[in-house]
Amino acid sequence: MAFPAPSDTPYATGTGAVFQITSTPLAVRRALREVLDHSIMSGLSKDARGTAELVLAEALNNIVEHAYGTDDGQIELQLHQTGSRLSCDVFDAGMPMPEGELPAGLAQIIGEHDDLPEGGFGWYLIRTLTEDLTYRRIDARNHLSFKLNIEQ
Amino acid sequence: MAFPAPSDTPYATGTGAVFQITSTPLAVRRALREVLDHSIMSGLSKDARGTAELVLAEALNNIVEHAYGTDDGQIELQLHQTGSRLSCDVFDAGMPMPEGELPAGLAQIIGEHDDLPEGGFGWYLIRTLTEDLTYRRIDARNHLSFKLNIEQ
Amino acid sequence: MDLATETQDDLLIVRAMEDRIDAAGAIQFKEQMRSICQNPQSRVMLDLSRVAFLDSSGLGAVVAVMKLLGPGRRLELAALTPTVAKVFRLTRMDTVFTIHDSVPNGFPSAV
Amino acid sequence: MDLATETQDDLLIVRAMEDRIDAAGAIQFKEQMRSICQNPQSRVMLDLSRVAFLDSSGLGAVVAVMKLLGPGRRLELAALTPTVAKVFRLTRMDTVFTIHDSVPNGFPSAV
Ligand SMILES: Nc1ncnc2c1ncn2[C@@H]1O[C@H](COP(=O)(O)OP(=O)(O)O)[C@@H](O)[C@H]1O
Ligand SMILES: Nc1ncnc2c1ncn2[C@@H]1O[C@H](COP(=O)(O)OP(=O)(O)O)[C@@H](O)[C@H]1O
Repeated sequence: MAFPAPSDTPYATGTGAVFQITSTPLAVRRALREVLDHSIMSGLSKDARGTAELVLAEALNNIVEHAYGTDDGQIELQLHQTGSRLSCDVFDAGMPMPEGELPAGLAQIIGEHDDLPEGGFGWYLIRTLTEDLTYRRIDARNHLSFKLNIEQ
Repeated sequence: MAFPAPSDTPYATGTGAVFQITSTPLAVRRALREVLDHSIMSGLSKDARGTAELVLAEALNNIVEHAYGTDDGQIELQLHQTGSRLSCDVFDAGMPMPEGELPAGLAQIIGEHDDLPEGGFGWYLIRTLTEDLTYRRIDARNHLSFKLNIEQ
Repeated sequence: MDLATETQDDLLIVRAMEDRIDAAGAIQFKEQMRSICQNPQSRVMLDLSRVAFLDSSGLGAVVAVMKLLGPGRRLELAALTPTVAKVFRLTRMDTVFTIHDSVPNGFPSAV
Repeated sequence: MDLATETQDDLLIVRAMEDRIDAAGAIQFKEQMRSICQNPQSRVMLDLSRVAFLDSSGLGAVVAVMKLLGPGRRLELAALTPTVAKVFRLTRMDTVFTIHDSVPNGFPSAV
Protein backbone atom coordinates (compact mmCIF):
# COMPACT_ATOMS: atom_id res chain seq x y z
CA MET A 1 0.00 0.00 0.00
CA ALA A 2 1.17 3.50 -0.71
CA PHE A 3 -0.68 5.78 1.62
CA PRO A 4 0.91 9.21 1.95
CA ALA A 5 3.74 8.98 4.46
CA PRO A 6 3.07 10.86 7.68
CA SER A 7 5.92 13.18 6.79
CA ASP A 8 3.82 14.36 3.83
CA THR A 9 1.14 15.69 6.12
CA PRO A 10 1.32 19.42 6.71
CA TYR A 11 2.13 19.48 10.40
CA ALA A 12 5.09 21.55 11.51
CA THR A 13 5.18 20.75 15.23
CA GLY A 14 3.84 18.33 17.82
CA THR A 15 4.06 14.56 18.13
CA GLY A 16 2.78 11.87 15.78
CA ALA A 17 2.15 8.16 15.48
CA VAL A 18 1.17 5.80 12.66
CA PHE A 19 -0.68 2.49 12.92
CA GLN A 20 -1.24 -0.21 10.27
CA ILE A 21 -4.44 -2.17 10.79
CA THR A 22 -5.82 -5.23 9.02
CA SER A 23 -9.46 -4.92 8.10
CA THR A 24 -11.08 -7.19 10.72
CA PRO A 25 -13.01 -6.36 13.90
CA LEU A 26 -10.43 -8.14 16.06
CA ALA A 27 -7.52 -6.27 14.48
CA VAL A 28 -9.38 -3.01 15.12
CA ARG A 29 -9.86 -3.98 18.76
CA ARG A 30 -6.14 -4.76 19.10
CA ALA A 31 -5.15 -1.55 17.31
CA LEU A 32 -7.33 0.54 19.63
CA ARG A 33 -5.57 -0.97 22.63
CA GLU A 34 -2.22 -0.08 21.06
CA VAL A 35 -3.39 3.45 20.25
CA LEU A 36 -4.75 4.04 23.75
CA ASP A 37 -1.49 2.78 25.25
CA HIS A 38 0.67 4.96 23.01
CA SER A 39 2.50 7.93 24.53
CA ILE A 40 0.56 10.32 22.25
CA MET A 41 -2.56 9.58 24.35
CA SER A 42 -0.86 9.81 27.73
CA GLY A 43 -1.75 13.46 28.37
CA LEU A 44 -5.48 12.96 27.76
CA SER A 45 -8.12 12.99 30.50
CA LYS A 46 -10.14 9.83 31.06
CA ASP A 47 -13.10 11.43 29.33
CA ALA A 48 -11.06 12.49 26.29
CA ARG A 49 -9.56 9.00 26.05
CA GLY A 50 -13.02 7.45 26.06
CA THR A 51 -14.21 9.84 23.36
CA ALA A 52 -11.11 9.18 21.23
CA GLU A 53 -11.55 5.42 21.51
CA LEU A 54 -15.21 5.69 20.58
CA VAL A 55 -14.70 7.90 17.52
CA LEU A 56 -11.74 5.85 16.27
CA ALA A 57 -13.70 2.62 16.79
CA GLU A 58 -16.61 3.97 14.74
CA ALA A 59 -14.38 5.22 11.93
CA LEU A 60 -12.32 2.02 11.74
CA ASN A 61 -15.23 -0.38 12.08
CA ASN A 62 -17.12 1.46 9.32
CA ILE A 63 -14.17 0.79 7.03
CA VAL A 64 -14.06 -2.89 8.01
CA GLU A 65 -17.79 -3.27 7.50
CA HIS A 66 -18.62 -0.96 4.59
CA ALA A 67 -15.47 0.02 2.69
CA TYR A 68 -13.88 -3.46 2.61
CA GLY A 69 -16.87 -5.63 3.56
CA THR A 70 -15.86 -9.26 2.99
CA ASP A 71 -12.63 -8.22 1.21
CA ASP A 72 -9.27 -8.22 2.91
CA GLY A 73 -7.80 -4.80 3.27
CA GLN A 74 -5.38 -2.54 5.00
CA ILE A 75 -6.09 0.59 7.03
CA GLU A 76 -3.60 3.23 8.05
CA LEU A 77 -4.27 5.50 10.99
CA GLN A 78 -2.12 8.60 11.49
CA LEU A 79 -2.38 10.56 14.71
CA HIS A 80 -0.85 13.93 15.32
CA GLN A 81 -1.15 16.13 18.35
CA THR A 82 -0.83 19.90 18.16
CA GLY A 83 -1.86 21.94 21.19
CA SER A 84 -5.36 21.08 22.27
CA ARG A 85 -6.21 19.05 19.16
CA LEU A 86 -5.57 15.43 18.19
CA SER A 87 -5.64 15.18 14.39
CA CYS A 88 -6.71 11.79 13.05
CA ASP A 89 -6.19 10.74 9.42
CA VAL A 90 -7.54 7.39 8.30
CA PHE A 91 -6.69 5.88 4.90
CA ASP A 92 -8.10 2.81 3.18
CA ALA A 93 -8.29 1.40 -0.33
CA GLY A 94 -11.83 0.06 -0.12
CA MET A 95 -15.11 1.15 -1.72
CA PRO A 96 -15.86 4.86 -1.78
CA MET A 97 -18.52 6.36 0.47
CA PRO A 98 -22.07 6.29 -0.91
CA GLU A 99 -22.42 9.19 -3.37
CA GLY A 100 -18.80 10.08 -2.72
CA GLU A 101 -19.55 12.09 0.40
CA LEU A 102 -19.74 11.86 4.18
CA PRO A 103 -22.89 10.04 5.38
CA ALA A 104 -25.31 12.50 6.99
CA GLY A 105 -25.32 10.67 10.32
CA LEU A 106 -28.97 11.37 11.06
CA ALA A 107 -30.33 10.90 14.52
CA GLN A 108 -32.08 7.55 14.72
CA ILE A 109 -35.82 7.42 15.11
CA ILE A 110 -36.43 6.03 18.56
CA GLY A 111 -39.69 4.18 18.01
CA GLU A 112 -41.58 1.76 20.18
CA HIS A 113 -40.05 -1.56 21.30
CA ASP A 114 -40.03 -3.46 17.98
CA ASP A 115 -39.00 -0.39 16.00
CA LEU A 116 -35.98 0.50 18.10
CA PRO A 117 -32.87 1.11 15.95
CA GLU A 118 -30.07 -1.49 16.15
CA GLY A 119 -27.64 0.37 13.91
CA GLY A 120 -26.93 3.56 12.06
CA PHE A 121 -25.44 5.36 15.07
CA GLY A 122 -21.86 5.43 13.74
CA TRP A 123 -21.77 8.57 11.66
CA TYR A 124 -24.02 10.47 14.05
CA LEU A 125 -21.47 9.81 16.81
CA ILE A 126 -18.53 10.78 14.58
CA ARG A 127 -20.18 14.06 13.49
CA THR A 128 -21.21 14.89 17.05
CA LEU A 129 -17.78 14.33 18.60
CA THR A 130 -15.36 15.70 16.00
CA GLU A 131 -14.22 18.94 14.40
CA ASP A 132 -12.86 19.55 10.89
CA LEU A 133 -14.42 16.35 9.58
CA THR A 134 -13.39 15.84 5.95
CA TYR A 135 -13.70 13.00 3.45
CA ARG A 136 -11.77 12.82 0.20
CA ARG A 137 -11.53 10.08 -2.39
CA ILE A 138 -8.09 10.37 -4.03
CA ASP A 139 -6.34 7.82 -6.27
CA ALA A 140 -8.84 5.05 -5.45
CA ARG A 141 -8.27 5.59 -1.75
CA ASN A 142 -10.49 6.96 1.01
CA HIS A 143 -9.04 9.61 3.27
CA LEU A 144 -11.07 10.49 6.33
CA SER A 145 -9.76 13.27 8.49
CA PHE A 146 -10.99 14.81 11.74
CA LYS A 147 -9.81 16.48 14.93
CA LEU A 148 -10.63 15.77 18.53
CA ASN A 149 -10.60 18.44 21.20
CA ILE A 150 -8.39 16.96 23.91
CA GLU A 151 -8.19 19.98 26.19
CA GLN A 152 -10.03 19.72 29.52
CA MET B 1 -14.66 46.01 12.71
CA ALA B 2 -11.46 44.43 11.52
CA PHE B 3 -12.32 40.94 10.38
CA PRO B 4 -9.63 39.42 8.20
CA ALA B 5 -10.08 40.73 4.67
CA PRO B 6 -11.22 38.09 2.21
CA SER B 7 -7.91 38.50 0.40
CA ASP B 8 -6.21 37.13 3.52
CA THR B 9 -8.04 33.83 3.21
CA PRO B 10 -5.96 31.08 1.69
CA TYR B 11 -7.91 30.51 -1.51
CA ALA B 12 -5.98 30.57 -4.75
CA THR B 13 -8.79 30.14 -7.26
CA GLY B 14 -12.55 30.26 -7.63
CA THR B 15 -15.05 33.03 -6.97
CA GLY B 16 -15.84 34.79 -3.72
CA ALA B 17 -18.29 37.16 -2.07
CA VAL B 18 -18.44 39.03 1.23
CA PHE B 19 -21.54 40.17 3.13
CA GLN B 20 -21.82 42.49 6.14
CA ILE B 21 -24.82 41.74 8.32
CA THR B 22 -26.26 43.55 11.33
CA SER B 23 -27.10 41.28 14.21
CA THR B 24 -30.92 41.16 13.96
CA PRO B 25 -33.25 38.44 12.65
CA LEU B 26 -34.61 40.76 9.95
CA ALA B 27 -31.13 41.69 8.76
CA VAL B 28 -30.28 37.99 8.56
CA ARG B 29 -33.42 37.37 6.50
CA ARG B 30 -32.48 40.20 4.11
CA ALA B 31 -28.87 39.00 3.90
CA LEU B 32 -29.98 35.48 3.02
CA ARG B 33 -32.05 36.84 0.15
CA GLU B 34 -29.01 38.77 -1.07
CA VAL B 35 -26.77 35.71 -0.73
CA LEU B 36 -29.20 33.44 -2.57
CA ASP B 37 -29.52 36.02 -5.37
CA HIS B 38 -25.74 36.43 -5.72
CA SER B 39 -24.01 35.04 -8.79
CA ILE B 40 -21.92 32.71 -6.56
CA MET B 41 -25.09 30.69 -5.91
CA SER B 42 -26.32 30.63 -9.50
CA GLY B 43 -24.81 27.27 -10.40
CA LEU B 44 -26.39 25.41 -7.47
CA SER B 45 -29.27 22.98 -7.81
CA LYS B 46 -32.54 23.81 -6.07
CA ASP B 47 -31.74 21.28 -3.38
CA ALA B 48 -28.23 22.63 -2.76
CA ARG B 49 -29.63 26.18 -2.58
CA GLY B 50 -32.16 25.09 0.04
CA THR B 51 -29.47 23.37 2.10
CA ALA B 52 -27.17 26.40 1.85
CA GLU B 53 -29.94 28.76 2.95
CA LEU B 54 -30.79 26.49 5.88
CA VAL B 55 -27.23 26.08 7.16
CA LEU B 56 -26.43 29.79 6.76
CA ALA B 57 -29.68 30.73 8.51
CA GLU B 58 -28.82 28.47 11.46
CA ALA B 59 -25.26 29.76 11.75
CA LEU B 60 -26.25 33.45 11.45
CA ASN B 61 -29.29 33.23 13.73
CA ASN B 62 -27.22 31.48 16.40
CA ILE B 63 -24.88 34.47 16.39
CA VAL B 64 -27.78 36.92 16.61
CA GLU B 65 -29.37 34.96 19.45
CA HIS B 66 -26.43 33.60 21.44
CA ALA B 67 -23.19 35.42 20.55
CA TYR B 68 -24.66 38.95 20.56
CA GLY B 69 -27.97 38.37 22.38
CA THR B 70 -29.44 41.77 23.16
CA ASP B 71 -26.24 43.59 22.14
CA ASP B 72 -25.82 45.24 18.77
CA GLY B 73 -23.24 43.59 16.62
CA GLN B 74 -21.83 43.03 13.21
CA ILE B 75 -21.42 39.75 11.33
CA GLU B 76 -19.28 39.13 8.29
CA LEU B 77 -20.00 36.25 5.95
CA GLN B 78 -17.39 35.24 3.40
CA LEU B 79 -18.30 32.77 0.68
CA HIS B 80 -15.85 31.14 -1.66
CA GLN B 81 -16.51 28.52 -4.29
CA THR B 82 -13.85 26.06 -5.39
CA GLY B 83 -14.92 23.11 -7.49
CA SER B 84 -17.71 21.19 -5.82
CA ARG B 85 -17.43 22.98 -2.46
CA LEU B 86 -18.81 26.27 -1.17
CA SER B 87 -16.61 27.46 1.70
CA CYS B 88 -18.39 29.59 4.27
CA ASP B 89 -16.53 31.69 6.85
CA VAL B 90 -18.55 33.57 9.44
CA PHE B 91 -16.97 36.16 11.78
CA ASP B 92 -18.47 37.93 14.76
CA ALA B 93 -17.23 39.83 17.80
CA GLY B 94 -19.78 38.48 20.27
CA MET B 95 -19.55 36.07 23.19
CA PRO B 96 -17.48 32.94 22.69
CA MET B 97 -19.12 29.52 22.33
CA PRO B 98 -19.88 27.72 25.59
CA GLU B 99 -16.64 26.10 26.79
CA GLY B 100 -14.87 27.56 23.77
CA GLU B 101 -15.89 24.77 21.45
CA LEU B 102 -18.51 23.74 18.90
CA PRO B 103 -21.81 22.73 20.52
CA ALA B 104 -22.37 18.97 20.20
CA GLY B 105 -25.63 19.35 18.32
CA LEU B 106 -27.26 16.32 19.89
CA ALA B 107 -30.36 14.82 18.39
CA GLN B 108 -33.40 16.09 20.28
CA ILE B 109 -35.38 13.69 22.40
CA ILE B 110 -38.73 13.33 20.69
CA GLY B 111 -40.99 12.76 23.66
CA GLU B 112 -44.74 12.71 23.95
CA HIS B 113 -46.87 15.77 23.10
CA ASP B 114 -45.98 18.07 26.01
CA ASP B 115 -42.32 17.05 25.92
CA LEU B 116 -41.72 17.74 22.26
CA PRO B 117 -38.62 19.88 21.68
CA GLU B 118 -39.15 23.48 20.49
CA GLY B 119 -35.47 24.31 20.06
CA GLY B 120 -31.96 22.97 20.06
CA PHE B 121 -32.05 21.78 16.43
CA GLY B 122 -29.60 24.37 15.11
CA TRP B 123 -26.23 22.72 15.68
CA TYR B 124 -27.55 19.28 14.84
CA LEU B 125 -28.57 20.60 11.42
CA ILE B 126 -25.24 22.39 10.91
CA ARG B 127 -23.23 19.28 11.84
CA THR B 128 -25.39 17.04 9.67
CA LEU B 129 -25.20 19.18 6.54
CA THR B 130 -21.61 20.46 6.51
CA GLU B 131 -18.03 19.31 6.06
CA ASP B 132 -14.82 20.72 7.55
CA LEU B 133 -16.72 22.38 10.39
CA THR B 134 -14.30 24.43 12.51
CA TYR B 135 -14.66 26.97 15.28
CA ARG B 136 -11.86 29.23 16.45
CA ARG B 137 -11.86 32.09 18.94
CA ILE B 138 -9.11 34.53 17.89
CA ASP B 139 -8.53 38.11 19.10
CA ALA B 140 -11.92 38.27 20.85
CA ARG B 141 -13.66 37.20 17.66
CA ASN B 142 -15.52 34.05 16.70
CA HIS B 143 -14.63 32.40 13.40
CA LEU B 144 -16.91 29.64 12.24
CA SER B 145 -15.91 27.87 9.07
CA PHE B 146 -17.53 25.06 7.08
CA LYS B 147 -17.97 23.73 3.57
CA LEU B 148 -21.07 22.71 1.69
CA ASN B 149 -21.04 20.05 -1.01
CA ILE B 150 -22.71 21.75 -3.97
CA GLU B 151 -22.12 19.05 -6.56
CA GLN B 152 -25.23 17.14 -7.63
CA MET C 1 -47.34 36.68 8.92
CA ASP C 2 -50.42 36.35 6.72
CA LEU C 3 -52.60 33.32 7.46
CA ALA C 4 -55.75 32.31 5.55
CA THR C 5 -58.29 29.97 7.11
CA GLU C 6 -61.08 27.73 5.87
CA THR C 7 -63.28 25.28 7.73
CA GLN C 8 -64.55 21.95 6.43
CA ASP C 9 -66.92 20.51 9.07
CA ASP C 10 -64.63 19.47 11.91
CA LEU C 11 -61.46 20.48 10.06
CA LEU C 12 -59.78 23.89 10.30
CA ILE C 13 -57.37 24.52 7.44
CA VAL C 14 -54.81 27.29 7.92
CA ARG C 15 -52.68 28.34 4.99
CA ALA C 16 -49.44 30.24 5.62
CA MET C 17 -49.39 32.94 2.95
CA GLU C 18 -45.75 34.02 3.41
CA ASP C 19 -42.89 32.25 1.69
CA ARG C 20 -40.91 31.71 4.90
CA ILE C 21 -41.31 30.84 8.59
CA ASP C 22 -37.96 31.87 10.00
CA ALA C 23 -36.32 33.33 13.11
CA ALA C 24 -37.65 36.78 12.21
CA GLY C 25 -41.26 35.59 11.92
CA ALA C 26 -41.56 32.57 14.19
CA ILE C 27 -42.99 34.33 17.27
CA GLN C 28 -45.57 36.24 15.27
CA PHE C 29 -46.59 33.03 13.47
CA LYS C 30 -47.05 31.26 16.79
CA GLU C 31 -49.14 34.09 18.27
CA GLN C 32 -51.42 34.28 15.26
CA MET C 33 -51.86 30.53 15.25
CA ARG C 34 -52.74 30.73 18.93
CA SER C 35 -55.69 33.01 18.28
CA ILE C 36 -56.81 31.12 15.16
CA CYS C 37 -56.79 27.90 17.15
CA GLN C 38 -59.47 29.32 19.47
CA ASN C 39 -61.75 27.95 16.75
CA PRO C 40 -63.47 24.81 17.99
CA GLN C 41 -62.56 22.37 15.20
CA SER C 42 -60.84 19.28 16.55
CA ARG C 43 -58.54 18.86 13.54
CA VAL C 44 -56.20 21.66 12.54
CA MET C 45 -54.30 21.35 9.27
CA LEU C 46 -51.48 23.74 8.37
CA ASP C 47 -51.10 24.18 4.61
CA LEU C 48 -47.42 24.90 3.94
CA SER C 49 -47.62 24.89 0.13
CA ARG C 50 -46.49 28.52 -0.12
CA VAL C 51 -43.68 28.21 2.43
CA ALA C 52 -40.42 27.66 0.56
CA PHE C 53 -38.21 28.01 3.64
CA LEU C 54 -38.45 27.10 7.31
CA ASP C 55 -35.50 27.18 9.72
CA SER C 56 -35.12 25.64 13.18
CA SER C 57 -36.96 28.58 14.78
CA GLY C 58 -39.84 28.02 12.37
CA LEU C 59 -39.79 24.32 13.21
CA GLY C 60 -39.86 25.17 16.91
CA ALA C 61 -42.87 27.43 16.33
CA VAL C 62 -44.77 24.67 14.51
CA VAL C 63 -44.06 22.31 17.42
CA ALA C 64 -45.20 25.01 19.87
CA VAL C 65 -48.49 25.36 17.98
CA MET C 66 -48.99 21.59 18.18
CA LYS C 67 -48.55 21.81 21.94
CA LEU C 68 -50.89 24.72 22.52
CA LEU C 69 -53.64 22.78 20.78
CA GLY C 70 -53.66 20.63 23.91
CA PRO C 71 -53.75 16.87 24.20
CA GLY C 72 -57.17 16.38 22.59
CA ARG C 73 -56.33 18.02 19.24
CA ARG C 74 -53.50 17.40 16.83
CA LEU C 75 -51.79 19.60 14.30
CA GLU C 76 -51.60 18.09 10.82
CA LEU C 77 -49.35 19.41 8.06
CA ALA C 78 -49.98 19.49 4.32
CA ALA C 79 -48.15 20.21 1.06
CA LEU C 80 -44.58 20.60 2.29
CA THR C 81 -42.15 22.09 -0.23
CA PRO C 82 -38.80 20.26 -0.66
CA THR C 83 -36.61 22.31 1.69
CA VAL C 84 -39.29 22.38 4.39
CA ALA C 85 -39.77 18.61 4.08
CA LYS C 86 -36.01 18.20 4.46
CA VAL C 87 -35.97 20.05 7.80
CA PHE C 88 -38.74 17.80 9.16
CA ARG C 89 -36.97 14.69 7.86
CA LEU C 90 -33.49 15.53 9.16
CA THR C 91 -34.77 16.38 12.63
CA ARG C 92 -37.06 13.32 12.63
CA MET C 93 -40.00 15.58 13.42
CA ASP C 94 -41.73 14.02 10.42
CA THR C 95 -42.49 11.15 12.81
CA VAL C 96 -44.43 13.46 15.12
CA PHE C 97 -46.88 15.07 12.70
CA THR C 98 -49.41 13.59 10.34
CA ILE C 99 -48.19 14.92 7.00
CA HIS C 100 -50.47 15.06 3.96
CA ASP C 101 -49.26 15.47 0.37
CA SER C 102 -51.95 18.07 -0.25
CA VAL C 103 -54.91 19.73 1.44
CA PRO C 104 -58.32 18.11 0.94
CA ASN C 105 -60.44 19.28 -2.00
CA GLY C 106 -62.15 22.58 -1.63
CA PHE C 107 -59.31 24.84 -0.59
CA PRO C 108 -58.32 27.00 -3.55
CA SER C 109 -55.02 25.91 -5.05
CA ALA C 110 -51.87 27.63 -3.78
CA VAL C 111 -50.34 28.08 -7.20
CA MET D 1 -18.01 -13.00 26.03
CA ASP D 2 -18.21 -14.11 29.63
CA LEU D 3 -21.56 -13.53 31.32
CA ALA D 4 -22.40 -14.28 34.98
CA THR D 5 -25.98 -14.66 36.11
CA GLU D 6 -27.87 -14.47 39.39
CA THR D 7 -31.58 -14.62 40.12
CA GLN D 8 -33.43 -12.66 42.79
CA ASP D 9 -37.07 -13.84 42.78
CA ASP D 10 -38.50 -12.43 39.58
CA LEU D 11 -35.27 -10.63 38.62
CA LEU D 12 -32.53 -12.08 36.44
CA ILE D 13 -29.24 -10.21 36.80
CA VAL D 14 -26.65 -10.70 34.06
CA ARG D 15 -23.18 -9.31 34.55
CA ALA D 16 -20.95 -8.78 31.52
CA MET D 17 -17.51 -9.94 32.67
CA GLU D 18 -15.50 -8.54 29.73
CA ASP D 19 -14.28 -4.97 29.66
CA ARG D 20 -15.78 -4.21 26.25
CA ILE D 21 -18.82 -4.87 24.07
CA ASP D 22 -17.59 -3.87 20.64
CA ALA D 23 -17.90 -4.73 16.95
CA ALA D 24 -15.73 -7.82 17.48
CA GLY D 25 -17.91 -9.19 20.29
CA ALA D 26 -21.39 -7.84 19.68
CA ILE D 27 -22.85 -10.84 17.88
CA GLN D 28 -21.53 -13.32 20.44
CA PHE D 29 -22.88 -11.15 23.26
CA LYS D 30 -26.29 -11.10 21.65
CA GLU D 31 -26.37 -14.88 21.10
CA GLN D 32 -25.35 -15.63 24.68
CA MET D 33 -27.92 -13.20 26.01
CA ARG D 34 -30.51 -14.91 23.84
CA SER D 35 -29.97 -18.25 25.54
CA ILE D 36 -29.69 -16.76 29.03
CA CYS D 37 -32.99 -14.96 28.50
CA GLN D 38 -34.74 -18.33 28.09
CA ASN D 39 -34.91 -18.06 31.88
CA PRO D 40 -38.45 -17.21 32.95
CA GLN D 41 -37.84 -14.13 35.09
CA SER D 42 -39.88 -11.16 33.89
CA ARG D 43 -37.22 -8.57 34.72
CA VAL D 44 -33.77 -8.83 33.18
CA MET D 45 -31.05 -6.48 34.43
CA LEU D 46 -27.72 -6.17 32.63
CA ASP D 47 -24.90 -5.20 34.98
CA LEU D 48 -22.38 -3.18 32.95
CA SER D 49 -20.07 -2.25 35.83
CA ARG D 50 -17.11 -4.07 34.28
CA VAL D 51 -17.65 -2.77 30.75
CA ALA D 52 -15.39 0.22 30.19
CA PHE D 53 -16.11 0.51 26.47
CA LEU D 54 -19.12 -0.01 24.22
CA ASP D 55 -19.29 1.14 20.59
CA SER D 56 -22.28 1.54 18.28
CA SER D 57 -22.24 -2.19 17.46
CA GLY D 58 -22.37 -2.95 21.18
CA LEU D 59 -25.22 -0.50 21.59
CA GLY D 60 -27.05 -2.18 18.72
CA ALA D 61 -26.59 -5.56 20.40
CA VAL D 62 -28.03 -4.28 23.69
CA VAL D 63 -31.05 -2.94 21.80
CA ALA D 64 -31.40 -6.27 19.99
CA VAL D 65 -31.44 -8.10 23.34
CA MET D 66 -34.17 -5.76 24.57
CA LYS D 67 -36.23 -6.64 21.51
CA LEU D 68 -35.78 -10.39 21.76
CA LEU D 69 -37.14 -10.29 25.30
CA GLY D 70 -40.48 -9.61 23.65
CA PRO D 71 -43.12 -7.04 24.54
CA GLY D 72 -43.92 -8.40 28.05
CA ARG D 73 -40.38 -8.14 29.45
CA ARG D 74 -38.01 -5.21 29.55
CA LEU D 75 -34.24 -5.03 29.68
CA GLU D 76 -32.90 -2.86 32.50
CA LEU D 77 -29.33 -1.61 32.71
CA ALA D 78 -27.20 -1.02 35.79
CA ALA D 79 -23.86 0.52 36.78
CA LEU D 80 -22.80 2.18 33.54
CA THR D 81 -19.18 3.34 33.41
CA PRO D 82 -18.59 6.91 32.12
CA THR D 83 -17.81 6.18 28.46
CA VAL D 84 -20.65 3.68 28.17
CA ALA D 85 -23.06 6.16 29.76
CA LYS D 86 -21.90 8.74 27.23
CA VAL D 87 -22.81 6.49 24.27
CA PHE D 88 -26.32 5.99 25.66
CA ARG D 89 -26.69 9.72 26.35
CA LEU D 90 -25.42 10.97 22.97
CA THR D 91 -27.65 8.58 21.03
CA ARG D 92 -30.61 9.33 23.35
CA MET D 93 -31.00 5.62 24.00
CA ASP D 94 -30.86 6.48 27.70
CA THR D 95 -34.52 7.41 27.24
CA VAL D 96 -35.38 3.86 26.15
CA PHE D 97 -33.92 1.81 29.00
CA THR D 98 -34.50 1.91 32.71
CA ILE D 99 -30.99 2.66 33.97
CA HIS D 100 -29.99 1.96 37.59
CA ASP D 101 -26.93 3.44 39.31
CA SER D 102 -26.07 0.02 40.72
CA VAL D 103 -27.42 -3.53 40.91
CA PRO D 104 -29.64 -4.39 43.90
CA ASN D 105 -27.99 -5.77 47.05
CA GLY D 106 -26.91 -9.33 46.92
CA PHE D 107 -24.86 -9.47 43.78
CA PRO D 108 -21.18 -9.59 44.69
CA SER D 109 -19.46 -6.30 44.01
CA ALA D 110 -17.78 -5.86 40.63
CA VAL D 111 -14.66 -4.26 42.02
N1 LIG E 1 -16.26 3.76 5.50
C1 LIG E 1 -17.36 3.60 4.75
N2 LIG E 1 -17.25 3.29 3.46
C2 LIG E 1 -18.35 3.14 2.71
N3 LIG E 1 -19.61 3.29 3.17
C3 LIG E 1 -19.79 3.62 4.44
C4 LIG E 1 -18.68 3.79 5.30
N4 LIG E 1 -19.15 4.11 6.50
C5 LIG E 1 -20.48 4.16 6.40
N5 LIG E 1 -20.90 3.84 5.18
C6 LIG E 1 -22.33 3.83 4.76
O1 LIG E 1 -23.03 4.74 5.63
C7 LIG E 1 -24.09 4.08 6.32
C8 LIG E 1 -24.24 4.62 7.76
O2 LIG E 1 -23.15 4.24 8.54
P1 LIG E 1 -23.25 4.23 10.13
O3 LIG E 1 -23.85 5.51 10.60
O4 LIG E 1 -21.90 3.89 10.68
O5 LIG E 1 -24.27 3.08 10.49
P2 LIG E 1 -24.16 1.50 10.32
O6 LIG E 1 -22.72 1.18 10.06
O7 LIG E 1 -24.67 0.97 11.62
O8 LIG E 1 -25.06 1.20 9.15
C9 LIG E 1 -23.74 2.61 6.27
O9 LIG E 1 -24.87 1.79 6.36
C10 LIG E 1 -23.01 2.50 4.92
O10 LIG E 1 -23.94 2.37 3.87
N1 LIG F 1 -22.92 31.43 18.00
C1 LIG F 1 -23.03 31.04 19.29
N2 LIG F 1 -22.36 31.70 20.25
C2 LIG F 1 -22.47 31.31 21.53
N3 LIG F 1 -23.23 30.26 21.95
C3 LIG F 1 -23.91 29.57 21.06
C4 LIG F 1 -23.85 29.92 19.69
N4 LIG F 1 -24.61 29.06 19.02
C5 LIG F 1 -25.13 28.21 19.91
N5 LIG F 1 -24.73 28.50 21.16
C6 LIG F 1 -25.12 27.72 22.35
O1 LIG F 1 -25.40 26.38 21.93
C7 LIG F 1 -26.74 25.98 22.27
C8 LIG F 1 -27.34 25.09 21.19
O2 LIG F 1 -27.60 25.83 20.02
P1 LIG F 1 -28.67 25.34 18.94
O3 LIG F 1 -28.42 23.91 18.61
O4 LIG F 1 -28.64 26.28 17.79
O5 LIG F 1 -30.08 25.42 19.64
P2 LIG F 1 -30.93 26.70 20.14
O6 LIG F 1 -30.34 27.90 19.49
O7 LIG F 1 -32.31 26.38 19.65
O8 LIG F 1 -30.78 26.66 21.63
C9 LIG F 1 -27.48 27.28 22.50
O9 LIG F 1 -28.55 27.13 23.37
C10 LIG F 1 -26.37 28.20 23.04
O10 LIG F 1 -26.20 27.99 24.43
